[in-house]
Amino acid sequence: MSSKTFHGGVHPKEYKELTENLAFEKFPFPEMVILPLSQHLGKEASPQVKKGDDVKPGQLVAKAEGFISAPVHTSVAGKVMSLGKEQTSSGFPKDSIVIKTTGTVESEKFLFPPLNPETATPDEIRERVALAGIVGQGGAAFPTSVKLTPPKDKVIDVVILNGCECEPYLTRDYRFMIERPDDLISGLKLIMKALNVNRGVIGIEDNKPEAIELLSSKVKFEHGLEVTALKTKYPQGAEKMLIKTVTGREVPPGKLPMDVGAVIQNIGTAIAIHDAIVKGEVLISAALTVSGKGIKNPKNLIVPVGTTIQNVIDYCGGVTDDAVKIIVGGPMMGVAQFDLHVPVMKATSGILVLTKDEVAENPETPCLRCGQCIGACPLNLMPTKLARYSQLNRFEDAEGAGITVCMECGTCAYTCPANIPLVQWIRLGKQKVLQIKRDRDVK
Amino acid sequence: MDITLIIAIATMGGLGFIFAGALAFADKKLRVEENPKIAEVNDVLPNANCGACGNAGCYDFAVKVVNGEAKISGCPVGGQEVVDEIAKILGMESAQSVKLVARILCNGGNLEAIKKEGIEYLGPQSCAVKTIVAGGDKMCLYGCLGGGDCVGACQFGAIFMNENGLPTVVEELCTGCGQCVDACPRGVIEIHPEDRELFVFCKNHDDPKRSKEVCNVACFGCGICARKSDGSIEMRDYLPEIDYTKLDLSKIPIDKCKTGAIRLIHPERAAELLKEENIEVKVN
Amino acid sequence: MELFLIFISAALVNNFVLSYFLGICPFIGVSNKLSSAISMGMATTFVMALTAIVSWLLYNLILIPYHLDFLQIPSFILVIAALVQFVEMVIKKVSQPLYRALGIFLPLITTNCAILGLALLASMRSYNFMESVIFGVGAGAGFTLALIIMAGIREELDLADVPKPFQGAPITLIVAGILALAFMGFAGMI
Amino acid sequence: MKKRVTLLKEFTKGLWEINPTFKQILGMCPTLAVTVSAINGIAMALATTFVLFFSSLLISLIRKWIPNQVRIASYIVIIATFVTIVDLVMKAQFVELSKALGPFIPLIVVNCIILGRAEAFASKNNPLRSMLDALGNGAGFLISLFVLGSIREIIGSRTILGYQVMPNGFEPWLIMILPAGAFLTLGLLMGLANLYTERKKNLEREALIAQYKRVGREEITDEVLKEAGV
Amino acid sequence: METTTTIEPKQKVYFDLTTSPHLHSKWTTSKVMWFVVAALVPSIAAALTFFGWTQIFIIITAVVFAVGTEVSIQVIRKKQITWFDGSAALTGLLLALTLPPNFSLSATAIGSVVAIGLGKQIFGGLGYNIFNPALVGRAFLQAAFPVQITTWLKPNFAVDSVTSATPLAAFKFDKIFTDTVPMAIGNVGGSLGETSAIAVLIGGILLIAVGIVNWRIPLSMILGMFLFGGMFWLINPQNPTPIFHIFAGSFLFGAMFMATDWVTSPITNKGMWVFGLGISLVLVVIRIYGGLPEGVMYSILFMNGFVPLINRYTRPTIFGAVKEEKKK
Amino acid sequence: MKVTHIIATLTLIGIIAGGSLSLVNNWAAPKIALNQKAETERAIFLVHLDGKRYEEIKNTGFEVYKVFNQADSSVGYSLVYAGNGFQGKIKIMIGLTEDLNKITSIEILEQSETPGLGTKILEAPYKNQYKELTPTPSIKLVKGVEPSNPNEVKAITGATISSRSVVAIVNEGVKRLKELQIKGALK
Repeated sequence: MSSKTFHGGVHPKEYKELTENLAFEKFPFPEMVILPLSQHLGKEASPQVKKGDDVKPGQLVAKAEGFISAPVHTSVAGKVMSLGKEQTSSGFPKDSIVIKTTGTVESEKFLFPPLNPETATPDEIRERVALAGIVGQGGAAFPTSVKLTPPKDKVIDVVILNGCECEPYLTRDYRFMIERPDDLISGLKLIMKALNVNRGVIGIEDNKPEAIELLSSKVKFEHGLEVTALKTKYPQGAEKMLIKTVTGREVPPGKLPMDVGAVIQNIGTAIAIHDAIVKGEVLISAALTVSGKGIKNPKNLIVPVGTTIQNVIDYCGGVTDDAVKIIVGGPMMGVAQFDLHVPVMKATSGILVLTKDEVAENPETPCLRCGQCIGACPLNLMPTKLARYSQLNRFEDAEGAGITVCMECGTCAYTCPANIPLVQWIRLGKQKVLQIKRDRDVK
Repeated sequence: MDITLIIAIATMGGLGFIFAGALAFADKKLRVEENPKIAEVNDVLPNANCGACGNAGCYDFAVKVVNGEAKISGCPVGGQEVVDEIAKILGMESAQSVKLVARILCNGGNLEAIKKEGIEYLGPQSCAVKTIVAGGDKMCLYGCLGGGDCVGACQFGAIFMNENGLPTVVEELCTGCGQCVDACPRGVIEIHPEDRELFVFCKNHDDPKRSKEVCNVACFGCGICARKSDGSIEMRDYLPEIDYTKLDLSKIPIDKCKTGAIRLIHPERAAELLKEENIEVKVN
Repeated sequence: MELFLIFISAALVNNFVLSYFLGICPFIGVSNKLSSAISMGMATTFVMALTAIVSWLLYNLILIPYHLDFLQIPSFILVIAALVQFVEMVIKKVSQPLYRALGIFLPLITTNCAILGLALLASMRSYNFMESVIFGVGAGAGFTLALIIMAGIREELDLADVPKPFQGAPITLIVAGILALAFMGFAGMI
Repeated sequence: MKKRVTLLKEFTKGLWEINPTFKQILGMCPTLAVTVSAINGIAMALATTFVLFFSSLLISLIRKWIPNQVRIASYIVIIATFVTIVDLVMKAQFVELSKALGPFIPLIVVNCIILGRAEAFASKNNPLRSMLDALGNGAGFLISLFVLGSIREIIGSRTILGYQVMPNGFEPWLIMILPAGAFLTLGLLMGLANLYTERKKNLEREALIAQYKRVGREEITDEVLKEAGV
Repeated sequence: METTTTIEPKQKVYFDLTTSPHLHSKWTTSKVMWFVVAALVPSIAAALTFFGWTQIFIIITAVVFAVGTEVSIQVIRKKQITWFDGSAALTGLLLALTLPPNFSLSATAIGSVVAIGLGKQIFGGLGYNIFNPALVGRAFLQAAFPVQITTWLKPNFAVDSVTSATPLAAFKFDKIFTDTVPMAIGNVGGSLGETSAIAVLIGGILLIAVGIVNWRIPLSMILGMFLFGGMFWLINPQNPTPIFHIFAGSFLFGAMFMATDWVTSPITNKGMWVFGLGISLVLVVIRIYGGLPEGVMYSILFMNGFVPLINRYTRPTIFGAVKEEKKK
Repeated sequence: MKVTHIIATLTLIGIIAGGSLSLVNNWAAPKIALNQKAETERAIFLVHLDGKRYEEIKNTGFEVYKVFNQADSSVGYSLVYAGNGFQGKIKIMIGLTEDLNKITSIEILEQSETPGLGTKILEAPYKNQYKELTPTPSIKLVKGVEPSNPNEVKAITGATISSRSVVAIVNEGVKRLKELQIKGALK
């Protein structure tokens, strides 16, 4: 089994053993849900309900606004309690709809009429994906329908299904691959159909041999489908890295995967697409891994969107005494939380409770110019320079050094022996540079 | 001996002649049209072409100054005299008839602003960076973060952090250059003419409920000041906005503001003003 | 071989900036940006080579035969000034991009003591014509080398936390001192 | 229109305010090269002052007749002439000194101090002021060269002006009389000079800040207004 | 705005708020520094064995003054005091190991003060210095006390044929070659830490193994030595062999501990090759043509000066930007 | 008109400069020549303490002087020979007896050795070693030990190269002078 890889990257301890053998559990319905109107990249959805309205599961509560947007559906039956700003896991409050559960646990669910995957046309698939509010499950939450509608002049020749799950702790995609391989392949085929592509690749890191074996045997007789084993290394699952590893193509700075003829979809997205087309379901639940040494009972869960993290953590037995950090997302790119009263969103992939031992937080010391970050950066940037430029407000130099290319994967800060919060500074620089660029464009 | 004298004179004179001729020729034939200000600035410069300014000679520096690429104070040799003269040529003086100063428009220091509960922010203390991590450690998403970015940005040392964790402007040192405004990620600092007295010391646009939650001295948008202001103050998104062209200080019920979010910048003057209005004030 | 030694001597062993202290002013002034340092270095090298030629001619064809060596300084400086001016004119006329890259540094060179120092040293050491030219090029190369190293270091130091009173000229001098220490390793080669 | 400073000020400003070495950073080459000993420094500074004085005087006398295009060329020839005179006189009368200062006397020509003062001052001011300015700058140059030369001589050769001042047990640091030592000493001295200036400025600032704190404007305001409001 | 009573009050949590990533490798600056100090133990042991235990005073003096200078400057500058991160102690130790045995303690102290003061703190402290501080201190001493610093002691277990001069000096001035074996063991004249090639190699290989030292620099230096040293040797067999070059003097010590100093070596992989090869070239030239027998210190300092330029011109091409970069 | 002004100004300045310098030079030149001569003389008599008068021997390729004592009989030769030192040229005045088999003394005229180190060649402990030294077959440099033969010179600690350079220059100079003597050019 030859494992392909890319330049740079790091290999943090995986901790996958905490949850990898635990099957998905279904989370019982919460007492209330918070539904932020913007659970995706792009324009905020516009609310379609008023305070006091009764809603049933799967009902549209906010519809998509414009092209890059996604609708929001309620995950529970209940009454709209309020519309206003609520804290979210991004760290900032967002306009949200709060719904108090009233109905029985399994009240009748709103469903679209199922489509036959064999006969559905690409337009039908796209329309259904849009209506079902499916967004990328990889973290960025890009509306999937947009990804399935490439501009006419772009030639797409390969769809890559991202089964790397390179973030430590997370085992959600792995469980999907083990538990629902057929639905996954069906979802992949639907994506290929919508994009009119003949080649589909499932890329899986070689630390998941069972998944590779299982899926390989499933796709053996499928035309145009293949499974590729990839070296276990972070960030193998980043779009650019995955495309480079699978196809050998490099996505130029500022360009999208589709510019080199590839479309990447997450495992979870493929499953959601399958569910939307074949079962007619809308995206109202999130599959996630609850893990870390700070949580009493780590689990893989299917949770209604809008459930608060507090509920989920309580369901998993609460936190241990030595927990120091709660993260939504993976440990490398996720967001630390200061308030547990935030909802699980469509693209939430995990909730981690880490102990002091795991985070290894050390005081910051000056940069030693050791070059570790440069060796680790998968995008061949010089993180230490970028961070220093933005620290000194030299944003033009930062732009020249390619700060906007950075995808904030965190490998640099992971390796840094001086514990410099490189990502934090680079993120600041990126924001400023983009702002400067915008100002320039306006002029 | 006489011959040496003559040859010496001839040599030096000849060299001078050739050189002068070449220069005269250059002056006539190779003159390039350019902004006359460049020549003027070049004239007041020392023309030692020492390169101490970091540019390729005085002329290069002059070009950069006129084009606004270099600071007028960039010439270390010329000193203040030269700076003044360049300023005169470039007409910079007239623009600054009224002194501008930076005003820090947030009252939410360590005592007033409410911190996020139960967390410890670990990371650089710079405001700009704090904002990225969940908006810093204060609840308010609009107010001063107390990281002192403005202090670092000020070249004149005109800002210091007071004991309450809020920046304070030393007006005598402030030049109104606006560096601090650019440095503040929250837009709490503004540049105003020195003679403006009344300011809204809050930037919070949250609804009243939330603003009460995040800060003890936030404006929660009651709008009393606006209602009696005769149109010089308008409420926008729960925050008063002052139109200084229409402002009549005596009409603003500053004393009615429960949180002190709108007030005069200089308290002595405030007290005087309030006395004039026959409002009882106790000043210790 | 003799010529090669002269070159190495002028460029490394007896580096104009670091062991003769010639051309310190532009060395401190223009070394804050790498791009200008390279241009300045090239312009200086060019002028140094030219100066070596012209001053040799002047010295050996006019001053020596007529016993005018006391006129060395004024005549050399006049020639250098004229030369620089002339080069500037020509470059300006011939190529505008080249002028922008090199020409604007020319006025700085007139008052660069390294140029006059070169002319005087060459005549003092009674180099022959070819030796003078090589000496000029070598000195220019040494100047350029020092300038470029310094510019690289100073760009790096822009990112460093140098104590405020030492920023600018003082730290440049100290770096020059350490570089001079490093160049001492080449001592004794000639 | 231009502020007229007193004649005394024209002289004294050169000593520290615009000290050629520490503030204007001019004339580095001779500063570094000749200060192996204090006496050399003094001699160099005196020679420079001589040239500076006479060229400033002459230039300010004839400044009105010199057309702009040949300004620099004329100045430089005038300066070169004076330098040659100094050089010849030294060779004739002070052999030892002329040997020690070696090739640096001719380089006074391109010492930016002279051309700098000629351009910045003498070409715009009357002869009297130009002379004072030249003397002031010369004195400033003298001070810095003497200080630098003394330090290098004391540590590098145990002596000052030829008299031994350090005990025999003190092993002289040869580096001080090498080029590297010159750079390092001047760099450190310049840093210390800046430090001094900065300290002064900082003290002034501290005083201002203290005043702000004492008046406590901000604090009083809140109280006043709160009391007034209730 | 009525309050939503059904929603339970916000639970209080006591957690750290930081940005991603939330995992870190276990290395820290001080761990790295102390590890390097540990890797120097074999060299220290060799020094004490061959030149007598009293040499420990030189080491102690150097370390104490280095740390003392660091702390005093940090106190004056009102910066955080970081003597415990080990960097100042390491500088002092490295300096001591480059000094000759029985070197005067007062001069050692001066060297330490210069190394930390002029070599490091004046640039802003740890991480900002351009030149290796220990070598700055050593070069300063070499220039200040040239006689004392080239006065060598005969090692304790010397066989009669061994003189007190270093192998390089013996070669340079008297054309005497020293055998490789005594040089490898360290039974020859030389500086404290660098005389025993084996002790240096033990420490160096340890550092490479744990990843503190990037193998590219020592390797490129050794390869460079074979390349350039070999070239001069082939041109003129009178010149020493590359093997002699490698084992004599402080070449290995420099390759393992001095050139690989993180702060003053290039940060790019390509740059490290350029750096290492450059050091070797300059070193061979100095050793063969220069006036001094040894030039490791000068060649490393010299190349330190080039590091910013090397970093600049070996900047890795940004991922996917190959074509655009080249067009520009 | 303006052009003439420009040209006239600079030409005039040039003429005045040339003229005035010429005048100063007329005053200074003889003195400078005198100074230089005095210096050579001083060095010659330093290496031949009993010398009172000297004659330059022409056409030798380098400076050689024949020195006479009070009684006007020849006491030997003084020659000026230069070579490479550690950092630059070293120029040495060497005093030899009539038969060229004994050095009377040497005097370093020019050098640019490392101050405080190489410059020790100027100092008495090193320089005096050359007094009464036998340069045949050639002078040898010894290190660390005291000289035991009449043709040996002890090197300066830490400045081996400078010491050796002086030895090499003296050896070379003496050799050249001997060649001249054999050719009979010293008459």
